[in-house]
Amino acid sequence: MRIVVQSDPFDFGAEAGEFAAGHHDMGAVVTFTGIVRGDGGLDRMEIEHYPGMTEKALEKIAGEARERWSLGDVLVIHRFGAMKPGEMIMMVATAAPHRKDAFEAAEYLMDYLKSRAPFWKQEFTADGSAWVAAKDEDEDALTRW
Amino acid sequence: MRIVVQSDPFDFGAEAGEFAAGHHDMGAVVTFTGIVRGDGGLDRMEIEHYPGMTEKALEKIAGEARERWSLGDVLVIHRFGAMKPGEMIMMVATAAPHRKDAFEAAEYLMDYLKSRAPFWKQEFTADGSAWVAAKDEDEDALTRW
Amino acid sequence: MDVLYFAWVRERIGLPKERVETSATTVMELVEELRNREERYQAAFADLTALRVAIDQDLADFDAPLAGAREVAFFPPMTGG
Amino acid sequence: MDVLYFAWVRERIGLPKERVETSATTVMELVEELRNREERYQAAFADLTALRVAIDQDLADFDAPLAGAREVAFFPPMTGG
Repeated sequence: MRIVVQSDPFDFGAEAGEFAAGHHDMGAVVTFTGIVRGDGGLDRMEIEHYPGMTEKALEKIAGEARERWSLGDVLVIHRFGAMKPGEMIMMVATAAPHRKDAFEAAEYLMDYLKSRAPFWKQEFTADGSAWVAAKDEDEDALTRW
Repeated sequence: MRIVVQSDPFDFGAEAGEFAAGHHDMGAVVTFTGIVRGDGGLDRMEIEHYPGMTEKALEKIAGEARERWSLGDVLVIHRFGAMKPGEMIMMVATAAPHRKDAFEAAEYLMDYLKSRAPFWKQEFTADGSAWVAAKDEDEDALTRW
Repeated sequence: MDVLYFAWVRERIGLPKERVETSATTVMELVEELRNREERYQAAFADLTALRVAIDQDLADFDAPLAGAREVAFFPPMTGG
Repeated sequence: MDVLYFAWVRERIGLPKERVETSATTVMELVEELRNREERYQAAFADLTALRVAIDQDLADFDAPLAGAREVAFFPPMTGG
């Protein structure tokens, strides 16, 4: 299990490739990556976080996923700071003997990470900046687990 | 949309990275990759397929996913021939504005690809070879869509 | 028409493809013709619930008509992914 | 104890962190104390349903006890991922 919180960009392809290559006894690897979308005239996004609590929260979420599903490994990388449209914000990867576990665990990680890890997004356009509001549907997504 | 059927190995990390980088207006990229598991004393796996029908079936499945979900792009790579434990058998990748679409479409692609694309796996151990039997649960998985 | 066999169907029949001249109007009639040929066909077509069929590279049912078909393939349930 | 503010809570209050000497026994009592200080605190704590709280870096409720807490943080609902 590896949890990384950093402001620097990460190489999604290299991370995904290395993660998958390391798991020869796992039949299924699922990755998710979130990318800054350029719609709505977005100039950049800035992500604030809570150093210390962030790592703790991500480790808790990943640990819960490992208790719940048969997983060989979990990787979470999440950036903070400023990023431009097209840049990767974060990724998760799960390795499991079977695809159902790998998929479900990745979705669980994403659902909890969205609403329970202390990150706050702020969007900057030519008109100014605005904090991204949490969506009811993201909170509702937790009820399925 | 790109559908690739080949016997050569593919570079999962490079493919995943290139796919994600090409989709700056999509907020979510999901990948799945299937890996030959080495348990049960497996020496190698050989995959037979139906040239012509394979590509046609994969294009149909990917096309149906694109009709059903809001997707920016779909990638399917599936190998045939001999491969050793640890080698990647196949991958799918989906890009969508929202994570729910990317996840569901990737799971749909996998479920249909398992039972509707003309591939047949044969496992070789020191004791001989055996065709992998289709699982009821894989057929059942289709009923959720 | 061309008749193709894959996986253990191919192994039981002993060849991957053959040219068949037939007046069968459905897949089922074609199966009956092949079963009557030799024992290896009987072995391959013993349990149709364990078989799938494609006509011109599209999955089909055993009662599907063969009119105009150029290529019929028999194989076990697929195990891709 | 250290009190931390994030995102628009930090902006409204005008600082990311401060040392608070308090005899509050619950988060809610601490909120009331802060609200009574200055208008910027009232603005930040106007609608508690729009706020989340963490005690020593674990999410908590507003009625949670503060006994032994070294660090309390207030922030809006998270928007990671």
